Amino acid sequence: MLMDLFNHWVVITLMMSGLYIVIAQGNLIKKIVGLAVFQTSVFIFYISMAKVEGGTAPILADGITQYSNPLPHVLILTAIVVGIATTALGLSLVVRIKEAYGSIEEDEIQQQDNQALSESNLEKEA
Amino acid sequence: MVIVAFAIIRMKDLFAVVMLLGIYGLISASFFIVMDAVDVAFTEAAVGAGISTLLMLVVIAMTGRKEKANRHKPFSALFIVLVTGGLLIYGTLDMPHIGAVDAPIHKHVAPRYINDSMAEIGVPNIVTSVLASYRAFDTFGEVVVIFTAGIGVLTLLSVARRKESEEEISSINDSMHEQHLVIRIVAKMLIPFIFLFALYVQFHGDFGPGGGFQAGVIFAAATILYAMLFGLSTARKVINQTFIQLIAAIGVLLYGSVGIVSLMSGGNFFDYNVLASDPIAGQHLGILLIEWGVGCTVASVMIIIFFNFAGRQELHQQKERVQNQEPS
Amino acid sequence: MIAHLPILQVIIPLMAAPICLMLKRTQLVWLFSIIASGLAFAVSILLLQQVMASGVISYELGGWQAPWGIEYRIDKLNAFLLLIISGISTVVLFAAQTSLEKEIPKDKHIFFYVLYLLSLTGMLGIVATGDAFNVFVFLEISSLSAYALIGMGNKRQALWASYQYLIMGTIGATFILIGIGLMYQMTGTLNMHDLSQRLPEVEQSRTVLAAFAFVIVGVCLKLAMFPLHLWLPNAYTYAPSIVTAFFAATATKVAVYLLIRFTFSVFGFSFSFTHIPLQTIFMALGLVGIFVASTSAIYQNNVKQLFAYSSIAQIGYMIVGFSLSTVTGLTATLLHMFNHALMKGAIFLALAAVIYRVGNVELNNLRGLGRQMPLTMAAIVIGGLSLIGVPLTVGFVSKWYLLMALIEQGWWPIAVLILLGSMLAVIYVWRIVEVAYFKEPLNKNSTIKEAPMSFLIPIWVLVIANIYFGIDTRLSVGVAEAAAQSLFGVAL
Amino acid sequence: MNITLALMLQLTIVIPLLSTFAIVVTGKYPNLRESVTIASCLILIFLVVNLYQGVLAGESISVFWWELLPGLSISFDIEPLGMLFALIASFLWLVTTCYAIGYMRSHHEKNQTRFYACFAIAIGAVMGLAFSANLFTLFIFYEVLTLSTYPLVTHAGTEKAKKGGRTYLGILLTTSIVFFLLAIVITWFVAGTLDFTPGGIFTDDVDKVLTGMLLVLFIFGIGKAAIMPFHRWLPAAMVAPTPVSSLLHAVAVVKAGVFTVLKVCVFIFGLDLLAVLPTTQFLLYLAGASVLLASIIAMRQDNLKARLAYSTISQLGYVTIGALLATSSGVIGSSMHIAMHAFGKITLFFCAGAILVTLHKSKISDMRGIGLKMPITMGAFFIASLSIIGVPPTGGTWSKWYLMMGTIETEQFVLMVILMLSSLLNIAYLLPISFHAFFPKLSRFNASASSTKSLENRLPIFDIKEAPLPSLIAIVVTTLGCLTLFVYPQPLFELASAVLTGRE
Amino acid sequence: MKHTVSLFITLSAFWLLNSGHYSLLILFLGFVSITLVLVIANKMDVVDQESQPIHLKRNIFGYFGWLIKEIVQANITVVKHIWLSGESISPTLKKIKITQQTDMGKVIYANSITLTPGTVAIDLVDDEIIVHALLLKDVESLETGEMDRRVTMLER
Amino acid sequence: MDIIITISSGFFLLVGSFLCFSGGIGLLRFPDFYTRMHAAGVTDTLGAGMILIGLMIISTDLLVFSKLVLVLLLTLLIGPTTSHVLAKAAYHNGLMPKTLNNHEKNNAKETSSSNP
Amino acid sequence: MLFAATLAIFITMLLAIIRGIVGPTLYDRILAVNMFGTKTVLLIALLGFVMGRPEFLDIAIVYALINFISVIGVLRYSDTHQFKHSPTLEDPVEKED
Repeated sequence: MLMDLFNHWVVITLMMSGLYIVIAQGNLIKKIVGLAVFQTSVFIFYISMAKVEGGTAPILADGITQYSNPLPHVLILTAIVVGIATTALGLSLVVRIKEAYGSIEEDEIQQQDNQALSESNLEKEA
Repeated sequence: MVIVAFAIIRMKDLFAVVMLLGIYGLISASFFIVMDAVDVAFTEAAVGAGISTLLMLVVIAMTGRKEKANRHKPFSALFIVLVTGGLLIYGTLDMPHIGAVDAPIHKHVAPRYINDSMAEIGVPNIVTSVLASYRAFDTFGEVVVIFTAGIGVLTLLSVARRKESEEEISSINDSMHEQHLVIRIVAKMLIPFIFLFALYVQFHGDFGPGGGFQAGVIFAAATILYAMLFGLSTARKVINQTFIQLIAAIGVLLYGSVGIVSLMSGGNFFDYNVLASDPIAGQHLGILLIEWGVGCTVASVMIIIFFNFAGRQELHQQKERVQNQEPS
Repeated sequence: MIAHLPILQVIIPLMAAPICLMLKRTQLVWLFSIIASGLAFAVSILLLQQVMASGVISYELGGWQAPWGIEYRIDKLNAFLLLIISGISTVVLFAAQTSLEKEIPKDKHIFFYVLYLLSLTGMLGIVATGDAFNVFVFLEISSLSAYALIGMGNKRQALWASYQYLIMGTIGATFILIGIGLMYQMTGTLNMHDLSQRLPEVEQSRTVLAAFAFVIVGVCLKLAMFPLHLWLPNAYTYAPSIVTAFFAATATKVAVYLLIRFTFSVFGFSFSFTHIPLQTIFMALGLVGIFVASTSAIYQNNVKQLFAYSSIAQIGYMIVGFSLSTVTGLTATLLHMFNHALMKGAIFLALAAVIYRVGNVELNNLRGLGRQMPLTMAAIVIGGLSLIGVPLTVGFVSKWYLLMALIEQGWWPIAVLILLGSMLAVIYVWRIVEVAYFKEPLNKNSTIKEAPMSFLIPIWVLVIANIYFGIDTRLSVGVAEAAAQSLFGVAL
Repeated sequence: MNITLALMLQLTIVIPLLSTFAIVVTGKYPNLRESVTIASCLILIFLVVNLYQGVLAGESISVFWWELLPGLSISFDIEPLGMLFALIASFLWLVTTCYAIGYMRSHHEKNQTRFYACFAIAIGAVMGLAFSANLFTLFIFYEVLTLSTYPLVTHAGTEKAKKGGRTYLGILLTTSIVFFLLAIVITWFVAGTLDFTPGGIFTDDVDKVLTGMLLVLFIFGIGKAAIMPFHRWLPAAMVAPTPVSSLLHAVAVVKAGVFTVLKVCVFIFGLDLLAVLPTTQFLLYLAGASVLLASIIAMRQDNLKARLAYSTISQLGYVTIGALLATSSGVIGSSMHIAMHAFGKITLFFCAGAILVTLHKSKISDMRGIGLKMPITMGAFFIASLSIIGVPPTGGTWSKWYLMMGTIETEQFVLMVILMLSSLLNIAYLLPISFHAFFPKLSRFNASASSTKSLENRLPIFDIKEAPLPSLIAIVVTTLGCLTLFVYPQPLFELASAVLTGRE
Repeated sequence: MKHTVSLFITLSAFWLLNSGHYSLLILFLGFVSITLVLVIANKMDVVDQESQPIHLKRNIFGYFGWLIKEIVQANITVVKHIWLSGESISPTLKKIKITQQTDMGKVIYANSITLTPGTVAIDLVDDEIIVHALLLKDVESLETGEMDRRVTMLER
Repeated sequence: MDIIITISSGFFLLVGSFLCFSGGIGLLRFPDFYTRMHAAGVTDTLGAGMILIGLMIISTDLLVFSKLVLVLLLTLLIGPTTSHVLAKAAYHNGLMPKTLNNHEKNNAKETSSSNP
Repeated sequence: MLFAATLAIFITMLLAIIRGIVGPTLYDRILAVNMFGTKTVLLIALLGFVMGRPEFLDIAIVYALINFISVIGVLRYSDTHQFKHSPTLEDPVEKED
């Protein structure tokens, strides 16, 4: 029972740690790393469900009858691309944030925003 | 793998985190191979361990590598994570066992791919035939995603380049290959072969792992290597930025127009059977063309992304140098 | 060509995007995007006609039959949404060129149009497709372009907002991906129609339950439903105005569509509402969302932010209608999707015009604008009245249906709460009216003029639509009702 | 159906809206603008009178615009009650406009164009309200009326005005949307229609508790009727310029409220159903309490306009009581009271405005002896007071009479006592004003700073300084109206009694 | 030009060895690809004697033989020291003169040093190489110049 | 013949994996960066080479064989290059090796680098 | 034999990971990653034989290339910028929290 689903336990642990990084960490780059970990864990999940006992890679060859399921592979290929696209865009945002705020820590940015907001409110009252 | 993930949580040095992420990508790629997903492993190796690590490195070079100590309490995060994990564990309880031959996923749609794709499409790599024909539209979407990302990075990071500073930039850049004699020579030897290898992967996607996407990434990797060693401005002279944007667009268009042509010739969108008199030949032609489209777009977008990141980074460097000079 | 309409719907803007990149002149790109979007709109009209006349249209991409290939499946529900999305997109684009001049550096205009078209493509694709994984792909197209578009905003907060959106959006998309994976694992298929046939067999399994939970949570993240809404206000506030107008009118609708599609079509009505206390949860969250968001809206000083919060509240109404899981309730939700698109489109476009003339939309700077920009401000007021639900505007029609649905079920107290919620709308709309009409201009001899025609025309097209569809409800109600009925027909 | 009359019916709504447009266009030329206003007033009166004759001739006039949702249409239909209301409103619009021209000019108000434009929209809404053939159409015009009068209330643009405006809008919109709309939805759901039908639209087997609750929702929902817990908007709206107050209290807003109450009671519930509903009693006493309490509060007000406002609340209670009594005399009394009170109250407000414009006084305690300076105004004030109290020879007598009849018929003696008491209170808070105005000396012993001031004012005894001419004319006209209605109440009575019998 | 030809030949060999599919279409595509790569490589200016050291061809195999022998020997030593206790090593840093003239020769020498476990070429400046060695005797054997001599011979 | 192939490839594989394993141990055991690099070098050259040769022997296909050769060439080309670059970078950034004989030199360098 | 070799490689990779996590300097980590990469190449080659599909060596080649490029990238972007001035880099014992 436990071993049968071993892959799933790994996937779940990874998913949880990835998600934890995204939510709990304050550093923007770290968050993106977390996202990558999170997404990769999902990839592993898909791939492990495609595995067939005794099967091989789904490239037709003579004398082989049992192949793994190719469909999840296709899906994950697409998902990997999506993942890198997200990462690239996220990182470019981080770069711009660093330029604009001078920091890549979540709380410092939040603080700066709040400050700006209260300053503009003060101006209004004046 | 789990160890690496936890290490990533604990690490404060972003540089180390990125290194670990690279290792993580390699492990998961190995894992994919064990799980028979060679195409995926191919891609994950190139992307997870290669490109994304590189991009993160460039960004860290701009933003600094130290993470601040975590001040807020992560209990709520922990709670959310635990709920999610709990839900997943709950979900796994009823799952079919891994590798079970009689699991529903192996019974319903996939058998047709495995049994009939050779007759219907004539390509030994089933992944390729599913990717490029049965689910060609998903792949089209994928290409568009990467195109979108490229344009997104362009909008966010592209800087109007000033001519006068270019000389200066190139002077710093070129130092890398001047200093590193060994690398220069080795890289010079390697680069043409990497390019050719990329093209080989491009055209042999039908027979083995690989295809347009992987080829594009490898191609881009070679260009990136060149840019890193010989300087961004040199690389930009070789591969013009506008030109490469054009290539990215053409890739998407090529892919799409294959669909449109099939639509014009009386089939449905992406119905390659009508492209040639013989359905199998039509399928071949269609797959070849769309793989080209994928390759073009992916390669050029990857290059665009890297160029823009690196361009920003040089700008930063330059600014910093100016700042350092002023006080002295 | 008629047979290929479903794919043309998505392909036209998609192919137009890279072509835009090749055209070098901004003006040309703008015209070209309008044409592409307009063509998509025309296609959606034809599609709707066809669907209303002859029922579901199925289009097999690549000529492969449905569970093996990807299928486009257009029924009344998504034909309706396609119409909303492409229509709003076309109208909004008219104002784009003028608005961009003030908000985005010149050299990025072309990218803007490319991303805009891609985002449109993504939304249309999500709605049109009948394949669960294809949904994910197009979701990412639309999200990625959305992140970039929002990040284009000229304030630095735009970047931060976009980043937050990226994180939340990616988590949401990944959740959906997990859900799709779990479903696939239990059934072996990705086609939605096929899924709906095969899921009942494994209905009792915990895996399917988990799949459902993941999909719903993921969609709700995209939807900005109440507890998961944190990304939305800033994203809408700091994005370029045109983007805000477009997204506020369409993006959340797409997410609501997904919610409806998954609960009603894929999992089936009986599964969604009998196995899980979905009704209670959504009802409660919807209501809390209405009140919390409306109250926050009252305290905002930035008008864009104010209406962004109002959007969250309006999503609450849709959720309440959805949670009733009756034909009337669903009709109310669909109607509100249509109507809210019209109101928010008009309001945010008008705000774009204000930004064009005034520079920002801080409440204080709107003083006396009622006289300086009468047509623009009138548009905002009419849109606001529509939000409140004043008769003869579209807002009234959808509220009416919502109330009907609630009363049908005997949920009196909730009907009262809904009405109280719209009182909160009165308060925040009235804050703007007061400032705009009853305060002297900040600067006595300021020379703020009425917005240029390129704004006024699209704004007033939407405003007139607001009124027209508030009076002649045959189209909107007819389609919404038919769509709701067909959903129940499928599910029961 | 008579085509011309149907066209006229639509014109009554369109003309004010057209004139709004014309007013905005001609805004830069005050004279032109005001002539436009007057002209459209005259056209409107002409139309309404024609329609009135049509109704007398037994024509059935109805117009169907379009159907919004199944069973939810915008359509118009003339019946006597609406005719009555339309007649009063169109006539008083003319008068108020005359008055307003004088008032606004001499007061040098800003934003006069906006003022006239909103005024015209409000009248258009009132016309639509009066002629609406179903509850939905009525609701629409009800809301339009609320929104179009909001700029009038906040006209001054001061903080105080805005605060008043917020209260005004807040209460009216809240009640109308939360209760009224809900009630409409439920009605539609239960009865399947919203058309005004003589005898009500509910079938006999309808759940009494449900409809009882519905009635409560309606009465509370029609915030314009100012039943006690939701009356705060009325005094708050007193920040408006006086012509607005007169419009609000006499012509448009409050009358629209009680008109709606009447309509709902008679044509939605039907008197038979109304009589057996469990909540009617409760509402009657609530209205009674509203009458009494408002009168008592009125006595304590020193600001003339505020006192008049509370007086209005109490008078509106009369109408509501009449409607809820569910007898024919009650309904007749209510309908007539709408008219009588309209004339009486508008005169009173005109007078208050005139005093403000000429003498810049708004406190009652400052008004001793002004009767000597403004004899016509104060005379009119006296007569109007009598009408409100219900003393011959004024029109108010008749309506009070019928209302009393109604209470006796239904043996609601408590209410009868309340009505009597309230009339006494009316005397107590209205008559002293004119009394002191003419006979300042008698109260000199309550000497105070104000009395010495009034003494100074008194010195040039015959220094008559009346209101501006247009205003004065308006005052005189309405005063005459009060008197005429005593002598010649026939048309009103006919219309009022036709309400129940339906169209001939 | 001769470098281009040489590159063409090596690339073709690479393709043919890798491909395994010799249908007309694939061969044609291969030809196209190679041409494309040549164009890019020329544009990048990476085709010269540094990347195509055809002039070294004569002696290189002999050198490789010798080098492999060295590598095996060095490996054994290092592995021995890995399994011995940590005290047995004697890390050393030293500058060593070199006699090669061309960049190519220097690179071959440096790489050879690095290839042999136990020694790593750290920096290459003009005619000096900084070498780090695990054991003192490794540096000493380098200083005897056996390898240096052989590499210099390659150059001629 | 088969036996010879199996045995010889087994021999190469075993030796190669032993070398790699030793390299891994060395990576952990050696005291500083530069010495660890030597350990890594072991695995890169002879370890990888042995394993690949072992595989070459059992490969039946020319294609597979040629690819294995390519991998081997790549490893031999890239391995030392990266080591060298790494060492150079470390050295230039001031990371001094722990050595037996140059403690004084090391100190001198540190002081000089601390106040440029 | 193949299994034994695979196992050995696998263990070596584990050791590399430990070095990568422990550090302590940046260069140790890079070294670990590099070594990890080369071992992955071997692992893939071996796996291909283990699973009877040796034609996947392409992947091994890609790994080798990517590994090289990554290391160059690391150096390129650690070598130039602020790291040069950052005092923590010279600090041989980095603190792990």
